Amino acid sequence: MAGLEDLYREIILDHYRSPRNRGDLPSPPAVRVEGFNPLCGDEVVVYLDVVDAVVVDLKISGQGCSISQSSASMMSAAVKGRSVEEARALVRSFKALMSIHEAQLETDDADAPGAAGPDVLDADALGELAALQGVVKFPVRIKCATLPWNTLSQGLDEVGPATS
Amino acid sequence: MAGLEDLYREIILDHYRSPRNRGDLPSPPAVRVEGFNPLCGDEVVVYLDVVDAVVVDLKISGQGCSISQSSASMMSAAVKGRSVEEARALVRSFKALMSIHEAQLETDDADAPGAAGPDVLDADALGELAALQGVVKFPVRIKCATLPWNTLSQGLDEVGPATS
Amino acid sequence: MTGGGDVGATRGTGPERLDPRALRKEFPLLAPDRPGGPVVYLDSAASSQRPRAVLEAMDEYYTTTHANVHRGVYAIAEEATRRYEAARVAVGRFVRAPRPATEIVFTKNVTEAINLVAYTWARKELRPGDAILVSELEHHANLVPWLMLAEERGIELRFLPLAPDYHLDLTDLDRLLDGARLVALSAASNVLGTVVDLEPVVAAAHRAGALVLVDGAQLAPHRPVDLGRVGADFFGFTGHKMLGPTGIGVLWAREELLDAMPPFLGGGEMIRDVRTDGFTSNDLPWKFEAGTPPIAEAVGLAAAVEYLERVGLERVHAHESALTAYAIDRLRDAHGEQLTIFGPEPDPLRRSGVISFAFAGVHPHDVAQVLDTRGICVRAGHHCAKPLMRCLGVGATTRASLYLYNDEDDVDALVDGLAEVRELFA
Amino acid sequence: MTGGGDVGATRGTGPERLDPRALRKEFPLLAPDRPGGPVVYLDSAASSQRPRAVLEAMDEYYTTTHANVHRGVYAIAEEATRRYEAARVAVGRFVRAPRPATEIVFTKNVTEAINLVAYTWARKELRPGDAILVSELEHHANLVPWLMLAEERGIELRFLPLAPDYHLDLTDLDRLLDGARLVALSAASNVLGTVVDLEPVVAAAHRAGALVLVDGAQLAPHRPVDLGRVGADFFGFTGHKMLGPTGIGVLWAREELLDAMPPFLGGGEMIRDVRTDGFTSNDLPWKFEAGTPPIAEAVGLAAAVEYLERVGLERVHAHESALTAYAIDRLRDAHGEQLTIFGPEPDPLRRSGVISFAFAGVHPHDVAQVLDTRGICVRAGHHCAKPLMRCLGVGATTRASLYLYNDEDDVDALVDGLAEVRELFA
Ligand SMILES: Cc1ncc(COP(=O)(O)O)c(C=O)c1O
Ligand SMILES: Cc1ncc(COP(=O)(O)O)c(C=O)c1O
Repeated sequence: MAGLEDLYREIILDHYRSPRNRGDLPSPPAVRVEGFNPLCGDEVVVYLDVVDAVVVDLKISGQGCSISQSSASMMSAAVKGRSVEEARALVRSFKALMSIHEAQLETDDADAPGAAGPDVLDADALGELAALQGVVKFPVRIKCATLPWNTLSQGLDEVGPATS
Repeated sequence: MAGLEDLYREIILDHYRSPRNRGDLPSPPAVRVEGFNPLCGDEVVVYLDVVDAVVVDLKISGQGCSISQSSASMMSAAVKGRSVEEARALVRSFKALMSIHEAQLETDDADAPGAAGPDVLDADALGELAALQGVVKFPVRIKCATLPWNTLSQGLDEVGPATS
Repeated sequence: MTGGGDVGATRGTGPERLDPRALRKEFPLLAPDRPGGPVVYLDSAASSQRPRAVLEAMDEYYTTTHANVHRGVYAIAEEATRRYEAARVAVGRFVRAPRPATEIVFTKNVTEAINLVAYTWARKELRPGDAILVSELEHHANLVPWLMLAEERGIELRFLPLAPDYHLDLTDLDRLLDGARLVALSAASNVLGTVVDLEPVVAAAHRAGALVLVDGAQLAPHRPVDLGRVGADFFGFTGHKMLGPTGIGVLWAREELLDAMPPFLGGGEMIRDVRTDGFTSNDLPWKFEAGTPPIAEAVGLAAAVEYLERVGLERVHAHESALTAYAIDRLRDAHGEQLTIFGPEPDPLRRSGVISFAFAGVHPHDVAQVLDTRGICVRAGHHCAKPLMRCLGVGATTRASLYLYNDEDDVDALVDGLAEVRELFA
Repeated sequence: MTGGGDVGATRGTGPERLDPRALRKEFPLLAPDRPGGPVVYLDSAASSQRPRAVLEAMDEYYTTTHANVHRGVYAIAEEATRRYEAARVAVGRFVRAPRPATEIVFTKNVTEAINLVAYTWARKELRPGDAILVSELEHHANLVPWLMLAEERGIELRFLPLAPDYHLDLTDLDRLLDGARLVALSAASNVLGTVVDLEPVVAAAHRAGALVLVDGAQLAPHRPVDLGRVGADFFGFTGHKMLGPTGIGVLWAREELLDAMPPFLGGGEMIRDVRTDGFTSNDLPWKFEAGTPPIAEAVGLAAAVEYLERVGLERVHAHESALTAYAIDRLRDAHGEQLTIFGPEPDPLRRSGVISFAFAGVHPHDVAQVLDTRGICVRAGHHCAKPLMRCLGVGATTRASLYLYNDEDDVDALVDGLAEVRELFA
């Protein structure tokens, strides 16, 4: 069985206690997107300020568990200053990290051959976000971790056509 | 367990093979009442000719199993020529015969003290109809046996007010 | 073959025939030492028996893993949810549902599944004057919901007639489809044993712009179903007729349809958000599963389909076809003129193992009663198909129905039992 | 006391307190040697565990007696019918239903029971502009059906507010009842532990000409219910919260009401006759039980109520009241300011063993997660009561709920577990 230390890495608790980029942005010009998890009531609001296809500013508000909130905080740090393109790639990588593990869990064999490849790759690309990979051992919490990312993704879609 | 001989007494099969008072009566003046058992599709039609509060004629048609049809046949023989009052008493006795046994069955003890009294009484009053008392050992068939009686009872109610 | 516990249930890919006697060892109610005496169970069309594996799967679930699903963070609740959703996928795959995780809705029985479509899709889409086409051989479950709707909304109910060979008469199909929005049809009759050739009906219905609901209650337990090939829009079946528990049924429908349908029952689980002035529905399939679902029953049904797959549906089908031919032969041989079978001639594709008959001079109730004293279980009555009874011109029939655990001995017992019936009522 | 199998379940008439440790021996999931590790189960408000007697009753039914009910002539089918109908009477007597044989309808859960009333009685009787009065503490099961109806028919939905003491505020009751045709109310909250004093509400509603539906899902498992005394018109409860199986719920309603209500689901069993142009409904209660009912589940629920009666509902109630007081005391003592309990003060009559709380600085999800690693099962979320969450000003709560098998050790484990939560998130 997975232990608490897999889930609550120090860096996660740190982001939970001291969330980065917390707050809001005037909207417009910023895009405001809400996401929420109907099952547990977690809410994330993402404010995106995109200029010339670059995420020049990004703020997070909302409430929720340590996983959704720290994931949002880490995401904000990782995405701020990146191009829309790069941000999209990050969303993909992060979701792949979550779903690859999900697939592994389904086969009940985390050491299945071939499973390590893409996983390590993603973890590298994601930097400190890789700390969240322990979440996949707790399937109900995956939705918490991906909530801010799905919300961001929606926001990127909204700004996408207008700025690029 | 109850055996077939409890259910299919010779006299029952005889009435089934050669039903008494089979046919119909012009209605009006006769009263025509239909009864049916939704679960098995048995149908009984009772034609009642009541003059001066006496059942001067009675015919039966319909279709159904040996129990409903022989019960109808025996009933017709027992009721024909009787006063409406006497017919009503017979209905009550017959239904008591059926339900007393039902009550016995519910206690799972056919030899329960006190059970024999009213039963024997009814059986005496009912004459050859008492042959049907084996039916109560087969609870789903009780509805078959009582179907013609319920139909008759309805018919008596219809003529009742007008003739007595 | 040795007498091991699951000898009969070896993987169903080989060409060997199944061995009902070995299978029966796994069905406690069919054991020769059953308290109350052994039974010859010929009533699987009403409800099947279930193997020990199904009861054990439910007990194991209850004793190790039960918690309410979908809302718990703790391990047992997570595992309960996983098993419930895995059961959905297993049951969906059993009928080759294209998207089992979203298109399979658990209901309490197939009757609820059909009513769900009547209350949601049909009440939203149908207008006064629209027509629904059913057939003369429908079970009440696929008739009364449409009668209720017809009365409430001024919908016209039309009937595909039965031909003298006990198959549906499709001669007038195109005319009957004119103005029809829905065709609601049994895949297999629970009275006649008729297996409907769905493909031409589905094709014609779709050409005419009507959707097709298939009542698969008597099909899914007995032969492989491939929903892709059937081509229907809605398909329902029921757990207790296919070795599963009572209390569970299944509705499959195409995702786009489910998406566009309004919810049916309101409550927990089917919502995404509730405010004092409204609510938004949950994702598929939970949108249609209000309240605590039949969790243990889903686990049991998954064990049942796993069992059936292990035996092999092709093999079940082949066995039943052969046994049906044997039974009809033996019955006619032994009881000749006295016996009239209501149903098509034996045919592996177009006939199932449901055999309804009349026994001249003896009412079905009496036939069943006499057989019961010999431990033979057959059904007598209208089989929840009263309009069909009227077509047949009878009030009731006696019905023997076969399943994987029946064999020639059961048929022989029936044939011998009928000889006693004949004597008694001679 | 010796450690025999049913020590805890001695007849519940004596004054002795029940012995949860002895009872627990009869609940396999709660055994110390459970595969996967022992659990401290504090989530019975979501779904209870069940004693071996309930599982054995269902297995015994399936392995000796299963057949479809109400239509069979043969002995097994007769016996299955007898057991199913006996279960109805047993379950009806458990809540002192005046006419259990006709007034108890089996559904798949209490959610269906409430929807049944919404689809039949309410859709027949209510007119645009009529009002339905619910409360702010309702579970979605007793809210969404009325929201759906309100939207469909232009019915006004009104809310009895919650007072600061977490009881319903009845000050405006008479005004809120003006124009109301139905009051739909939980007898006990699944979030707050509030037990509603139904009698004044029922009296006022009846005076105002409104009927009363009571959602008894959280009441019936925990204390004696006397439907005569409650005085409601409709009363629902659900099997899996009261030691019974999943897949079964119960609707009780007064016979005159059931008689006048149109049928709900159409199909077999609920009809008396079907023609191609219409149908007539069956007698009560079968009119409302379309299709094959949850037969084994009814047998299991009857075993559950028999078990509860053997233990004694008075005793269950007394035990839970005492344990609730202990728990609230211990929690406050150990966690002081960090812990906020959403619910009334301990009170044997007006409070149940459902304890929802906030733990400052830690989200309920995280609380439940940490507790889970210690084998402690509590629920975190909105508990299917979103409007209530908005009243409380939170998105979710952590909820521990007590039942007959819980004891001080379970409470102590919770208190200790919360200490770890505090440390981890300090
Ligand atoms: C107060 C209340 N009402 C209704 C329900 C719904 O019960 P079920 O899901 O069994 O229909 C619940 C339980 O979830 C409840 O606590
Ligand atoms: C063809 C058919 N449809 C529907 C049903 C109804 O099934 P259930 O009672 O499980 O809803 C049956 C069985 O009784 C059936 O044979």
